Amino acid sequence: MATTDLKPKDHEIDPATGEYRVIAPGQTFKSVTEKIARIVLTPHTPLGWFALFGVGGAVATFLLVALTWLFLKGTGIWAISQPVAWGFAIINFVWWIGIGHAGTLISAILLLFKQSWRNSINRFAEAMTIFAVVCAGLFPLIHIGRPWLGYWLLPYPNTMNVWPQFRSPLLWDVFAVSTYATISVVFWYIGMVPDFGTMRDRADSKLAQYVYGLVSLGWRGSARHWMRYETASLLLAGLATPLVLSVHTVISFDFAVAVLPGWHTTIFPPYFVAGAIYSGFAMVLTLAIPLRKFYHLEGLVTDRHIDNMGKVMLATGFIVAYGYGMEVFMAWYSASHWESFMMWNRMFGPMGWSYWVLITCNLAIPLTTLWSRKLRTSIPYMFFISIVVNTGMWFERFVIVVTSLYRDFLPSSWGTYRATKWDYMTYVGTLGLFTALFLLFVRFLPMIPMSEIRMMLPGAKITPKKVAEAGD
Amino acid sequence: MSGHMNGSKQAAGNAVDYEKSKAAAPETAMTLEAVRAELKSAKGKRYWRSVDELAGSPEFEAAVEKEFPGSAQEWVDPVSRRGFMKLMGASMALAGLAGCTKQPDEPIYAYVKQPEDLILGKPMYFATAMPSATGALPLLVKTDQFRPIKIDGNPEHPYNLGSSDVFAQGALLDLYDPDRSQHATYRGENREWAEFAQELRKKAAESKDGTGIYFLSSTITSPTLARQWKAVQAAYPKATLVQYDPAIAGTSLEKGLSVQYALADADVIVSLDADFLSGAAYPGFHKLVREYADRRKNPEKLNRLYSIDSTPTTTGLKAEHRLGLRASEIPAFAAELAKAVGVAGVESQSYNWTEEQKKFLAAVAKDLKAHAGKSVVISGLHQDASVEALAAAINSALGNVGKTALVSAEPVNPLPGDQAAGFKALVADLNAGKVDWLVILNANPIYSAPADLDFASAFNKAKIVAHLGSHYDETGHEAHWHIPAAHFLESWSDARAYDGTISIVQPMIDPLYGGKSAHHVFQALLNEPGLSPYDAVRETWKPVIKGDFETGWRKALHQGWIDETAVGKGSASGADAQKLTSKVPAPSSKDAIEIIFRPDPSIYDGRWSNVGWLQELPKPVTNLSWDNAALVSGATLTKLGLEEDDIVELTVQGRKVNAPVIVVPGQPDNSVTVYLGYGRSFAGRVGSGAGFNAYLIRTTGAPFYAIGSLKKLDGKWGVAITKSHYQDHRSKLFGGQGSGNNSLEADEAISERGIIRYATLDEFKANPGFANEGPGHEKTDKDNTLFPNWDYKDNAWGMSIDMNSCTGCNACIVGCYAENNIAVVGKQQVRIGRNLQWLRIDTYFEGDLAAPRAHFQPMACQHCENAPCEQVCPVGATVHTPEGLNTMVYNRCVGTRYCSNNCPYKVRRYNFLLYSDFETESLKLMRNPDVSVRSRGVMEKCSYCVQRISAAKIEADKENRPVRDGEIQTACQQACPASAITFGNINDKGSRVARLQADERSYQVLADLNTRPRTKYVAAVLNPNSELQEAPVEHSPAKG
Amino acid sequence: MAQIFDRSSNALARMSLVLTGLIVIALGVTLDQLQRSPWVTRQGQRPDQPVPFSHKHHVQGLGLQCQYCHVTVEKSSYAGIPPTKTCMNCHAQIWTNAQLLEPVRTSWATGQSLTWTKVHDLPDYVYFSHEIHVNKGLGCSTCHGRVDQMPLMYAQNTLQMEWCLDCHRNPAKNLRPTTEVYNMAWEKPAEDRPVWCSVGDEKSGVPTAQTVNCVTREPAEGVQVASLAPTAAPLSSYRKFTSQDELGHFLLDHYKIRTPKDLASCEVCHR
Amino acid sequence: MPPREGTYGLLAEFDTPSDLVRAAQQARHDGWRRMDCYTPYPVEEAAEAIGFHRNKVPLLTLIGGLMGVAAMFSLETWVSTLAYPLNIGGRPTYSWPAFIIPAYEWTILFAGLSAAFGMLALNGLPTLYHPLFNAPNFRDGATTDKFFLCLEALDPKFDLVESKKYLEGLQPVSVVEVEY
Repeated sequence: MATTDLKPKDHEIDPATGEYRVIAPGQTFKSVTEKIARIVLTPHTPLGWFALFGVGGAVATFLLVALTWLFLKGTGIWAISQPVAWGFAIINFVWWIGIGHAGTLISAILLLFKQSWRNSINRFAEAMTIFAVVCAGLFPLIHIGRPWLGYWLLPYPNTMNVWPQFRSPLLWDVFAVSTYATISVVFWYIGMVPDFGTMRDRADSKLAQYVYGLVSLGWRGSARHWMRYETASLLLAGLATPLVLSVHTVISFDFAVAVLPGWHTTIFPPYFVAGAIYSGFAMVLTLAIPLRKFYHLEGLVTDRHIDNMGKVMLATGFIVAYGYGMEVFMAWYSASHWESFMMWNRMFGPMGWSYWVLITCNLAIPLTTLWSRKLRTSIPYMFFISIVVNTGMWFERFVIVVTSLYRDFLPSSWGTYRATKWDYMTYVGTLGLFTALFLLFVRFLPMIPMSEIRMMLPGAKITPKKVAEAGD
Repeated sequence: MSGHMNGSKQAAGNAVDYEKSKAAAPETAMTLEAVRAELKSAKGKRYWRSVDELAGSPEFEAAVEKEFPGSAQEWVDPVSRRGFMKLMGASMALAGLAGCTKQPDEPIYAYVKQPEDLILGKPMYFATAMPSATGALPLLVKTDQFRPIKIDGNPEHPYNLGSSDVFAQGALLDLYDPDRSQHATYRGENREWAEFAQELRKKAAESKDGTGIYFLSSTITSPTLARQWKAVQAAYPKATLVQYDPAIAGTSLEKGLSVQYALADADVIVSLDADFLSGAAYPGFHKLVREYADRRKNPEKLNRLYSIDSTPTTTGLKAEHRLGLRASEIPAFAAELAKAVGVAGVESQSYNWTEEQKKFLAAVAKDLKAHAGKSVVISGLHQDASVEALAAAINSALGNVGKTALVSAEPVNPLPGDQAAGFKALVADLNAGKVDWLVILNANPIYSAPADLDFASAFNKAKIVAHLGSHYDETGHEAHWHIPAAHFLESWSDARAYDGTISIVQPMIDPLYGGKSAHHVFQALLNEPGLSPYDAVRETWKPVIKGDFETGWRKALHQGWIDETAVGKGSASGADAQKLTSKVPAPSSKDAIEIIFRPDPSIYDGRWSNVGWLQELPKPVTNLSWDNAALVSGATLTKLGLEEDDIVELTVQGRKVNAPVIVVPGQPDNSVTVYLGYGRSFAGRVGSGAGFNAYLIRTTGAPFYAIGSLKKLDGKWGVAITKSHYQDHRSKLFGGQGSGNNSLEADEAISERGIIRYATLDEFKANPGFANEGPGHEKTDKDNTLFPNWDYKDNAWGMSIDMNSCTGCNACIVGCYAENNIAVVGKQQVRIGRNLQWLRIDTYFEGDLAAPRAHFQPMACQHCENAPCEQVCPVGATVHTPEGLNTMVYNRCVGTRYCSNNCPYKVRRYNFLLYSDFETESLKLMRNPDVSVRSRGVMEKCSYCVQRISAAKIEADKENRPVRDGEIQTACQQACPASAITFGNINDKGSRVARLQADERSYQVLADLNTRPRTKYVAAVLNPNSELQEAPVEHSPAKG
Repeated sequence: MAQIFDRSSNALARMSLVLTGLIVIALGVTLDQLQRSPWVTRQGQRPDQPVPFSHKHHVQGLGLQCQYCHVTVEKSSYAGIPPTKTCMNCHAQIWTNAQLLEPVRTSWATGQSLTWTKVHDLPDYVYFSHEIHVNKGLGCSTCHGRVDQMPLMYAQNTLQMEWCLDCHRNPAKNLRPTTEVYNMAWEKPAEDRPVWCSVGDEKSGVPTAQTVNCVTREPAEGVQVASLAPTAAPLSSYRKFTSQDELGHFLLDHYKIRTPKDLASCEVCHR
Repeated sequence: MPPREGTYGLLAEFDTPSDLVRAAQQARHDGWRRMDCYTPYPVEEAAEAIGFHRNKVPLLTLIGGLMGVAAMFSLETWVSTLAYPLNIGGRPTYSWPAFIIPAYEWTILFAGLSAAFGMLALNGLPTLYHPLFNAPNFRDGATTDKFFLCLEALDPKFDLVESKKYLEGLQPVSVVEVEY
């Protein structure tokens, strides 16, 4: 690890390798396989799972109700108006997509950087990505006034001879998000294929054998297969990395390409990407902390993981802080009245409170405390921080979307924004949907990649001596 | 104008749905009472939708059927053709069944006999006039298959030259109002007109001399009706006619118009509480605005307007110098002014004028004297009679009479009289039991009678009350007989315009609901009871029209007026001096709170209550829509411990009414203005329940202002104001401007943002290019571009708006409503900023909000050449045409609203819900067949009236010529009485718009964004009196 | 542990993958075809009408001119549906007892409209104008087909946007002399079917139809040429056209038809 | 392809990856070519040991990516300049900077799909039925904790008895014969 703020303690060094240990000692191929596969293959679903799933499902019905009403009445059930024509839908969209980014980052970028500690958390981080993209992808579709015509955003030959308009950032979104969703699902699925093989071979029930056998595509662990598999994984990781950077860049273009003060700024792409990772890691923590407790996975998802994620958040948090600082600086330095008024209004206008919520949650609390290793390894504190940052990042989008729109160029058209119950129901509903989907994943799919964990075990070490001897 | 009309010209066919509607036998019954109760509970604040959900139900239809058998759909034109089909199908189409979906089968109903002069698809235009007590407005009505679809001023009429006003524009929706009463009733049961006529005749015959027969009418404006009344009087000498119009009684109008102003030659105009620039509530509005605005267009010819007024109106806020006085101070001030300009015999009151007021008085008097013969003093309609007399005396003393103030010999209203006295006498007779029959003609006294007369109980003492009215309104509900009144577009009549010209009011359509007019009522008492109003009108004018009558009659119908009927120039009349004997009332105590009553600028005295366009229209100055309110100054609000939107109890002489309170910049302290016309209980689904009824505290003694009090009550009213006026509390560090009592919006708009640019005459002379100087205000440099510019070779449409001329009267907005099928959204939607008006008038209050100057800026789509909206639409639903229009393709729009976000002018309007009414049949008849009706989820905006452009281009292409300058007028341009809006081809260097855009005062709003708008504004140049200018006004945009 | 899957499952699995791909492609092709199919466009379908009116009989058989019934085609956006009176002009005298014409007589007697079903039905957001097309040399049959050969009316073309655009982007391929607009049998010029055209004095304000003269017989001295122009053009000014391309471009120029860029602009049809 | 009959190969089981790699290297050294290793996680050395060094997945990915960028960029250009050129906010019809973004996304989409599906195709997956699954110990360990070397019958050196002996010489846990 490159972080040097504190040296690892002795017991954290793996005696076998002399490296920083990311998995608790005493695990074998068999034991990790057993532990992970059992969660899925056990016929006994824990009661707690049912309880949580019930809650998630119930909350998700808010979404169903809200969407039904939305389709019946139109987007006017939300608080959007003139001039604030985008509201919760776009805020939630950006927020969810941002959350998804951490999953891709963990699985792709950390893979490229050979950060093996990622192995314990990458599978459910990827799952998180996909479910976050599902929730996110819902919003662009439902926020349009005539969702039944949403397919007009796709380039397909039609009797009207008309095509989408490729200069629009919304169209870029279509391609970015659909690519992102596709690649994420493919990456996730390909990553699970060998584990499906394990599940097939460890399942007792005929049905499970059959189903896992089908989705494992007949994986048998051939060395040739593994080589191609590894190449493909690396390539996918190599592709997913620019993809994940591009997706939030493209989403930031929704704003940056517009002429609106508060939107029209070049700092947005890096600041959005960093913010996305920031919130994404917070969400991974929000999920990982209860999960490892519930399924007793402390041996696989160790304090070390939590600590590392804290460090990543600290780093991305500072990039985000730089972004905020730059906005303020440019408002002054540009000498543009539009910019300086926007900044004044954002801070001290009628909706200035939202800016200060954002500063508190994203900067004031996390960036002062995450320096402390003690706090970084304090599980309750990290859980708290994860919630704070998620809140802060939601408000960041709120500030960008709403406080830029409600007072723009012509003072005659200034307005305000006050969310309706349908706004809240839709938002909370997606949280429920996300929870429910995630619980289904935890129940039916191996949430930790077994093949990758095996690679990290001491037994996976090839003794060079023997090989050399044999090579004679 | 083409064609002529005769009495019956309804399209072929007959009532088709009679049998069908009869056949519907509902399971569950519902009475109209239940419906009304339900509507009442909705308090009218939920607009069409709730009602329509109800109205669409079979129960409702059954209820209508039960109460009005067979008549509910009588007017449904059975020969609905393509134009309607388009609208009906549009709901389906815009609901998204475009692309690859099947269309349903559509029927075509062929004529049986097609009217000869009808070309389907081509509109026809007919001249008529809208009668009004303030002078009829000559109209040219566009009809499609003999359905009126757009009302505009008659462009050839010398009075208005084609301009109109909010009422005239709104009259179209009034005609098609689905809530109009649809059948004659007697004690709630359906009857026929003939039965009523017979009853009335019988009663008259029984009375022999007309004893006990009373008529209560709104102001009679028709010479024919007056003639008919005189005939009735001759036959029944004891029959009594009382005229009463709540907004007319007590004004000079009830005695007929006496003074006409000619502002073309007036260098100095002084308004004594006269609001002659904001709407047709002031007689001669169209002409006065035109003449005023003509002088504003050329800085060489600027006039100077002083306004002394009791409530801020567009007149006051347009004035170079405005003095806000409480209403009761104005007569005394007028007397001081008269004295100062040298009117003999004026007694001055001992009143403690402030230094500022004295200075103002001295400056105005000096200016008036310096411009003797080239100045004019205009008196307010809703002031003490002494003000009119003093104004006349001043004009006389200055030698203005015959030049700028013309005194006409004959009254415009044919039956002048003291309305309030007549009404009082009627109430006395009612109470004395003398009234057997009371026939109410187009009036609604139950709602609008002065509160002190207790008309409602007197009313019940009449044996039989009949009500002729367009709606089953408050009076209709109480009357025994109710007769649906014909709209002025449905019946023959006549009227005089402000300039005295006689216009024939010719119907455009057969009465939709079999309505009758007052002509029918009077005629029913005469020898030929069946004589139609058409014949009656012809009879009136037979002696007047010179030469061959038929030729002259045709010409009168065709051109819209009868030649040589305008009033003469008039002369200085000695009678004016005598009026001075009327005592000038003393101002009320400075601490007393005055309550001022004014007719509403949008719905007048309540007669336009049910016109959604007018209800939703943000009122000039206040930008209040859907309500009236107690308008107070900021200081008074603070003094009374109130906040805006608080509910207050207004009390006048023990009578109370609850009202919301809002601040109006420039309102005199201790003065509360309330608009009449609201608080209707039976106006219809639109008007019922909106606002509060100010008539409840208005008395005969004090019809225009009274002493009263305000008390705070609990709760908020929830007013819908379309624009805010936040106070600018920023420190200088953050670019703050003023004293802390300024409007943030105006400070922003006028300073760095350069949205409003203006100069004084002196500044303009020193620096004629002021409008395009200063950082961010420079003209767009077209060559400074990253990518090549598009060429607009052929036509390039553009618009120019003269900021010096626009008075903010709103006529353009209502014209746009009518032309472009814009939906009404309802109060709650307006509250959250979802009004659909394509055009709005931005109002900025500059300077101290206690005494601001206002700027009115019509703002619609600017048709930017580098349109930010187009670039961000993912489906290409908004694109540029080769002629530079920013086109909105509704049927392609999926509703991302990104274009609206990216529009710096925020002129795009979005159908957040299903606002357009696709169900109500009568509204379908009204709509412009050349414009799509937008459904839910679709963005819309100003199109520069592209349907008119297309029509003109087709005509020009057929004739193989370019489109001529002036051939295309946008709806707003057409309506504008100030001619502030000019539209045309900017590539044609000779066109009016190109010349205006080339003017050095022309500027583009937000030019620094390089959006390159096609709409340009001509910066205002003001002509202040240097004596009243404290310090050089620091507003020049060049300052930066 | 035994095999879970049968030997055949490998082939099955691969087959189903391929099949899925094929189905997706087939679905796309089907939808693409479906949106243009007569099922959607009603092209070629003959709806039930109150009277089985035969254009063939009236146009080909009796020689009625289009404008006899569709009177406003040159003057308005609507071509016009004939009122019952137009039918009765003749049918008050002939076929007075025909059973088929009963609805017409009923309409005439009762004043109730005949209710036809629209055959050429554009969506309501499309603003089409007959007058400009007819005035600029677009023949009836170009869009409506050989109406004179249709016993029952049907739509010859899809009337879909791509079909409109096809011509708006290249009007030359369909233009014909305005004198031939109502000629149902008009065919594109060819070597054996030449057209001669001349152009008179082209002035702004003079309708193009009056300055361009086209004839289908070789103009010869002394033969009066049917012409809208006030004065006949000299013979030398006639140009001979033997292909639609040449004629179309000639007419495009002289009828002053707007450019494809103008004609394909959205606001031309939608507002 | 008709189902084959007879012996697929001989399967030797090892406990550690090191044992497997050593055995595989030996076999390769001894001239065996038709053979494969089976491990529960990727063991690079095993592949190298059996002489598998390069694969074609990167090439497929490159081709896919190029197809993606070409397809989208040319679609965008065609749509905006030829198919229906429109004046969008005064921008040029060929607004290539804007076109980069969808083209970029499609590069990744096509490349990613090519990598994933190319890998599966090259691996011959799905292969739901495979002779190795007939071996009694294979599914028990190959995806969990055991390491296998399989000498296939197609190798010219293959002889059921001799080869079995040879394998046993490599010190496996067990050697079993695998039927088709």
